[in-house]
Amino acid sequence: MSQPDSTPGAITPAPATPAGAPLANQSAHTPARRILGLSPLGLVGLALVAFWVLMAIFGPLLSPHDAGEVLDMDVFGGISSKFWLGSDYLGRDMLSRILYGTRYTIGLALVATLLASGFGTLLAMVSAVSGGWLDSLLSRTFDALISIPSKMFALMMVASFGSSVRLLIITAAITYMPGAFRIARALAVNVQTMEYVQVARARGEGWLYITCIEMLPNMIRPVMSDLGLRFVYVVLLLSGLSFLSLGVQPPDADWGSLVRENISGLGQGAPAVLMPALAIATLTIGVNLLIDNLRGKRR
Amino acid sequence: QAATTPATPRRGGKVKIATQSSSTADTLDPAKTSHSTDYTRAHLFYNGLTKLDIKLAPVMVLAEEMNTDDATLWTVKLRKDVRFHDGKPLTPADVVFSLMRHKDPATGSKVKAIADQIESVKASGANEVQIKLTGPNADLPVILATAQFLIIRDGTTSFTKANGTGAFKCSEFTPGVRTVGVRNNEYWKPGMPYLDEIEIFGIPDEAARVNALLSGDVHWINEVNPRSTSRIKATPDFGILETKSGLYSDLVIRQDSAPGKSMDFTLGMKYLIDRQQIKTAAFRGYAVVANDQPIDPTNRFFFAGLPQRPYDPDKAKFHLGKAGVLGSTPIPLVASVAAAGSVDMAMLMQQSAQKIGLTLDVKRLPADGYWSNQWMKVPLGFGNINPRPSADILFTQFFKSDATWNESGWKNEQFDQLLVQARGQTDFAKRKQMYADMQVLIHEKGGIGIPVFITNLEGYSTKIKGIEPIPLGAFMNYTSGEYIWLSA
Amino acid sequence: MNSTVGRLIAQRLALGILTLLIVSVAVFFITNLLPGDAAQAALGQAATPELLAALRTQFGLDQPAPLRYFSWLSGLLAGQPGISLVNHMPVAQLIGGRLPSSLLLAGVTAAVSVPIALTLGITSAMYRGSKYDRAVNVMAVSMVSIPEFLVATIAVLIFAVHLHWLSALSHTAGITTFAQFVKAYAMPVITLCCVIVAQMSRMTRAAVIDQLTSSYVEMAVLKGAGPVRIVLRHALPNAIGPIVNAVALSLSYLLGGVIIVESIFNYPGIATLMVDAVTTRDMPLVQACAMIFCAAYLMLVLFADIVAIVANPKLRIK
Amino acid sequence: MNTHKQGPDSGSAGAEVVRVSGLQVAALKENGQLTPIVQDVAFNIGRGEVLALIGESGSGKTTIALSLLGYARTGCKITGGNIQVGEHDVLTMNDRQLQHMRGRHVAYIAQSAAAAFNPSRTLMDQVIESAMIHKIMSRRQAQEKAVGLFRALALPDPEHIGSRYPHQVSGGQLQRIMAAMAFITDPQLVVLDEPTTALDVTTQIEVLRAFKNVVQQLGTTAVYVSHDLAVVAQMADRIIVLRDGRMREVGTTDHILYHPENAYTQSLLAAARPKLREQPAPSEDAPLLRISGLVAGYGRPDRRGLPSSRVLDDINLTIRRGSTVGIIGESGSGKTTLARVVAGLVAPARGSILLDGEELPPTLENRTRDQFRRVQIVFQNADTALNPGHTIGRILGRPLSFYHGLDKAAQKKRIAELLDLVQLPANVIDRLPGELSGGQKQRANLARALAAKPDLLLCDEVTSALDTVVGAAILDLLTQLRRELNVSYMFISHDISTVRAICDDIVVLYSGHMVEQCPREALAEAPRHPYSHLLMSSVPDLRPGWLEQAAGRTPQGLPPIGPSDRSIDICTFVDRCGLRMDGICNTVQPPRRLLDNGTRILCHRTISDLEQLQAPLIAEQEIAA
Ligand SMILES: Nc1ncnc2c1ncn2[C@@H]1O[C@H](COP(=O)(O)OP(=O)(O)OP(=O)(O)O)[C@@H](O)[C@H]1O
Ligand SMILES: Nc1ncnc2c1ncn2[C@@H]1O[C@H](COP(=O)(O)OP(=O)(O)OP(=O)(O)O)[C@@H](O)[C@H]1O
Ligand SMILES: [Mg+2]
Ligand SMILES: [Mg+2]
Repeated sequence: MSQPDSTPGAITPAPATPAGAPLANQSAHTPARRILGLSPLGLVGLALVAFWVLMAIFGPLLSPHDAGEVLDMDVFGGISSKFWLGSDYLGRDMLSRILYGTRYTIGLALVATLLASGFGTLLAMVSAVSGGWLDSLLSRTFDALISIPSKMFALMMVASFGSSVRLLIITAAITYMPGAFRIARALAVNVQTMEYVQVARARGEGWLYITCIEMLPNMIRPVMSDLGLRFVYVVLLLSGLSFLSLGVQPPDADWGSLVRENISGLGQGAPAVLMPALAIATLTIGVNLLIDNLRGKRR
Repeated sequence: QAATTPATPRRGGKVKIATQSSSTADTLDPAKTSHSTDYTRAHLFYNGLTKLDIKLAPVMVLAEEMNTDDATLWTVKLRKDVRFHDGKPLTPADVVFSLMRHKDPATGSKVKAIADQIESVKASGANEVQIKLTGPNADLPVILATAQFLIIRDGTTSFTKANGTGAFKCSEFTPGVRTVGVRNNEYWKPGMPYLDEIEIFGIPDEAARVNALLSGDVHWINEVNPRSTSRIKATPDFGILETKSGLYSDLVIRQDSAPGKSMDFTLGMKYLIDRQQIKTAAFRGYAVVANDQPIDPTNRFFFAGLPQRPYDPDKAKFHLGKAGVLGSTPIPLVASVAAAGSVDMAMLMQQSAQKIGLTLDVKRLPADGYWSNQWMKVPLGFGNINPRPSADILFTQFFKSDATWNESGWKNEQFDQLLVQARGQTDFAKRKQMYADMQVLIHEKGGIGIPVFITNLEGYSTKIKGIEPIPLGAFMNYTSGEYIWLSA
Repeated sequence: MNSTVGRLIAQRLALGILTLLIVSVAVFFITNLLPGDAAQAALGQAATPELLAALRTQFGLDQPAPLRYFSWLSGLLAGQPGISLVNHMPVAQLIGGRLPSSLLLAGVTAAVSVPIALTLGITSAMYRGSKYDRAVNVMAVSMVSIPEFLVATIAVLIFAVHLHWLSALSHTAGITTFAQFVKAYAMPVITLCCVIVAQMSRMTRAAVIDQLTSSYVEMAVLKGAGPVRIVLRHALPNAIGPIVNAVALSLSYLLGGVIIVESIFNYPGIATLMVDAVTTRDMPLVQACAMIFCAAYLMLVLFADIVAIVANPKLRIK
Repeated sequence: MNTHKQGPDSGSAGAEVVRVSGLQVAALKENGQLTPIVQDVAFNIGRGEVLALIGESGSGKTTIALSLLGYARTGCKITGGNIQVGEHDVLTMNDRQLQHMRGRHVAYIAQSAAAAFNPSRTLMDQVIESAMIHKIMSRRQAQEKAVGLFRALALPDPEHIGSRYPHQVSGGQLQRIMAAMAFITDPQLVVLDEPTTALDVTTQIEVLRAFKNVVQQLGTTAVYVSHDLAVVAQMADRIIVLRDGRMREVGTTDHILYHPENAYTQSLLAAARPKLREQPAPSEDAPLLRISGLVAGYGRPDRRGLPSSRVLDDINLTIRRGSTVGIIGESGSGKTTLARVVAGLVAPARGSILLDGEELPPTLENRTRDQFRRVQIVFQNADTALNPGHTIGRILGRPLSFYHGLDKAAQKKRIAELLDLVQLPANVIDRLPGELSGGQKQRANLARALAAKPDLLLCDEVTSALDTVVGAAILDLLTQLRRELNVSYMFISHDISTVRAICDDIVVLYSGHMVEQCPREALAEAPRHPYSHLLMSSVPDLRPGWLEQAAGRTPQGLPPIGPSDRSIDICTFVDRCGLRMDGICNTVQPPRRLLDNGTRILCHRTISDLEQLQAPLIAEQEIAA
């Protein structure tokens, strides 16, 4: 018997069903080398993510200059021994700016994602456990929220309350909460029918115990992989907002704003615009690869 | 480097102009025009009584002549044989209507404050009107050259199509999308305009605007970022048009609240401005160092004798120390993209401040609502002042103690008296001296720091001929439509 | 078709209308929280208290918010979504000028992206685990990972500025030939495809694989069916529900989510219209746009639901 | 180690169609290692012969069966050996050649027809698909042939059933249609993989009968995979006993059933006939649980407070202290629901439940912690009943701290005792449920319930998911616990022999109604309710030839009746009852009557009627015993 998957596989597309490869290449299944349970692509993802997380923590210590210091009158400078990643539109050191920006990018996106997934999951469990009108109300409200395009919503929020880091986090969190809610609710409804939950109910446990101790741990894996994807979306949403000048405001800068504020250097191929874009791409690709290979173990 | 003007203009062709802004607020009502796109559009379809030449001196357009004895009562002779696009001739009633409507709040005119100087406008003959002002103002012909005072037909209430006397007829106008004008064959200036058709639309994104120019999709753009100039210059068949003007973004230190109340704080902040750095870093050299007073060197009243205030961290430190703000809690400094270059300036000031132990907390706010809610309300922020046709208008609107837009809340009786005296003064030398005194007052006591006058940068295709920059606004002070032509 | 399908559809429709109502209330009251109003926005630097008051009365902004909401709602129900506060044109006319462009862009993008995405998704599901599958996957991930404004700007630099093949701007007016059409639409469509193809193909792949691991597919293999038959006759018909759903979700992005593409290519779509409306606080217009986005989303989802219902014999046949 | 007899001599008449030798199949584990799951399997099958593969779950039956089609599931790989089917050397064939063989020369019938049919295509489409793929006949011909097969398989409305979708026919019918799908191409070999395991016994017998008919008529060569010896005895000529992927014994059916040599085969046979466990005499004082007039179901309650889908109706039963009441009935009859109602997970719409004479509140919210403690529920599937993220220690510790407030040290001590009680090694305490075998999980599941020190255990199909040998051990454990701890059981199962093995009283449920209630001895004899009779006579006997004889034991065909009056609660079994009477059964509510032997039944038929009509079975059973 194959090991029972610890998660109810309704949402994750491939539950580990033993029914197998219907297509022709069954014999071609070569055992891939796995380290930490990850395929080579997954390892690449892990390395990228780990690199950027380390940069977020230690980046400012490593950075050669202060992020705001104007060092040169030459702008959009190329890669040189003075500016490892070139200089920006004011003649500031791009390497330092990217390193400082790592915190904003990862921090903002991480907090927003955690909020979205955390509250989404919490509400989903409340919704699934309580059922009835509360369930309908929450589901309907989130449906309505999901139908407003995310950038429009962000735009209205920023227009209403001014752009601040706190507001960006709240906006991104609200934008991505409905999706997290939907997925977590489907999971919770599934887990709730599991017999161990019934056993706990029949034992007389309170709903807090049931949701937190019995249900949550068994939803956490798909919720986490969803969280990873959401993180990518938040990074992209924030960079999109930066493009519309609604994102993180100077002198602070996340990578999206770095791309944005230097975009006029693109025509001359300035590293100042390419490097932060590269940073965004590597981070999101890394997260994607990592998640794909966590989830797709048996594919 | 204005394009040289070959002798014979060529007729025909279509020109596309892309401006920096366009929205559903776009309008064909001259009274409501509020930015370069609107002005440019309005000048295609309407004429004013006057216009400004390249030296900012007034030139007659629909007015044949304007006469006055006391600078208070003006007689305007109108040009004959001018027809609106609907075929009706221009009459004094049109002028009366066009000028008087600004005084009605319901019109929502952008120049109501200025128009309130006009006491009445009356027809005084078949082709003559009389304008009576509430007080003397020798600059009336200059004032009437602004876009809002363009002449529309008597009784016009709907502005879905333009009915003016201008060189082009409106063939399409979609707010936020585009405006298309086709040649008005009955235009009263013989042989003009040269173009068959002209199209204006907005491309808010600067990079996109430059790309559109370089890819040949448009012929002329404004608001070019100094950082894009090298790219445009490097591309054959494209040029950069530099127009030095009185445009400036200024540091506004409110004189009526916390740190700004102390004169030492104000002075300290002025010494903290590294004008040279701002000029090179923020504007890539496309700016003229300013001296904390609003009259720019192109203006005939510019006082060259005023000593330049240097960037002096020591003096700044001394004054700010006296004001007691060093090392203490961060002071918020509000900037916005609404005030061009202010964000960069704020960041550069923050860096300078850090060196002397002053912590500036730069807050960048969205352009949205900036003018209503932040500008002139925060203790330390930025403003952005477009060039005004006359020193008087500028001083009256922004520096008089009771001015609507007295940015820093500055109050100076001596200044106010000088301003009123200068209006009635007809002797140029004496007048210039008065303006010089006022400039000194603002320089020393005013609550604003003006780092630089910003050079207007436009990009154009060298196929366009006939360009003569006017140091007030882009696109030849927005009137380019009727003067330019396309080379083969 | 039978009453079950009818009832299911009616139920979805009713829920959709309820959702629209919730959105209209939400949008109205969020926008009411916005600092400043149409009068302030219109006057900008020139605002003085008396001018503001005059304009507010003219716009009807001096009335209480709930009253304004209900008069707007009743107007909407009567097919009159109001008059723009900013330029006094009927909102219907403003939207009418932009919506066709938006729909055209969305339509062209959908027509290009859906076949590509489905092909990629289905083939990579068929050859899952192969080099091809991995290549497609990495490509898809990279495509979604690059901010769209960068993709768009780079495309403009290459194809318009340097090569002069395509137009940097997408004018919708004056297109008469197919070549002009391609010239104008190629770049926005490519950019948008980058955003949505990856999403759709990945979900298609997952949905098809889901079916490919099912017992009846195994059964079909044991009946001697070849790979093509298995995917087309067995897996696909059962994957239609989730695939259509994924497609609908991705396509719903094409109306409201394209601000950046519209602003870079200067495309006169409805997203920029709404951005303008928010900036100028033109409430009737903001409301109308929000309702359109929401309705479009709901319609797509409803359509997906119907397709899923009709494709599923368990629901279709009682 | 056992040697097994193998070779051409053991084959029956006819030339050999299948020759397998040295078959090796390996599975690819997570760590990339290849682990053998089938080793050294070799057998031959003669033309027209039916060979059975038997063994417990995971013994490699399916794996071997699939390898006959040259197929290995994802993660598995055929690593060695030789398979010859007819003229095909299966393991040397490429994908194209395999496609040509599958469905044409070798056909497969899967365990769960419900899953093996494509839900979005019609049955006919799927039945004739292999004929279409291999282009051996025209669509018309194939359809005609399919209709013929439907008829041979005793499917209702054979002309039109093909135009239905899978969800429109019952599980038993679907299984038979799958047989038609296999036979449509007249394959040389048919592989049947547990084709009746998922069915209720009453349905199983019909399907077996249909299969047997067709196999005999067509002279098919077949491999029949099953874990049920009694079923295999009906179908097979020869049997291979498998364990852990190796062959343990091969022989003719008679040989395996009556003269097993291998110890494992013997234990398999022993477990297949569960012995009746000795029961301690239940105490005679006040009943522990009394259920009266219970009505329950799911869905929104209507105006009368009755749920929209009523699952249980008028349930009355009593469980004495220290006794076991068995609940039996087919799938969907409401067994689990009954347990859930007692546990408080489903609120009853009518009726009362008294625990020790004290009313149990209908919903969870109103029950006291002590009431919770006294009633414990043990679910069927230990995989889902144990939280996969919690260790066994944590799972057992929770009720100890929750009900008894034990601290960590006391918990530890008690857990050790509990593990000892259910005969689990002490080292499982730190393991996750996924690291235990099925039988061990079920023991842990039981230990958790016992941790509460309950008075009443609700056991819902606790042995159904287990192999017979392991299941028998659990039954022994339950009997032992009852003796030692004096707990009472409500024992739910769909398997009659299991229920009879350990219960004092038996309740037969049919679509939510108690159709019969009797002491366990009484179930073996007539008179009984017609449904109980059908049930009893559908359980295969462990002897060849039972299937053929079974035909005469239940009434064949249904007596015609007029339209039923659905406005009153008529007998729910009326649609399937061979003893129904027109004018009574379809119009009058059946009476509940008490027979001399303590049986209560819900039926219109008189006792003498029943006795007479059910007599043949008694005679049969006596012969068998
Ligand atoms: N896809 C797979 N990958 C890896 N191992 C597998 C796979 N399928 C089955 N196995 C392993 O192969 C062994 C034999 O499995 P198989 O399905 O043949 O057993 P079975 O006798 O048919 O059992 P059951 O009665 O449960 O159907 C088991 O130990 C099982 O864990
Ligand atoms: N949560 C539920 N909601 C609605 N109907 C349900 C629910 N659970 C069970 N049912 C229905 O109630 C009926 C009885 O179900 P129950 O699980 O009690 O049967 P069972 O006798 O235990 O069957 P099995 O042998 O398959 O376990 C079935 O028709 C089932 O479809
Ligand atoms: Mg099996
Ligand atoms: Mg059950």
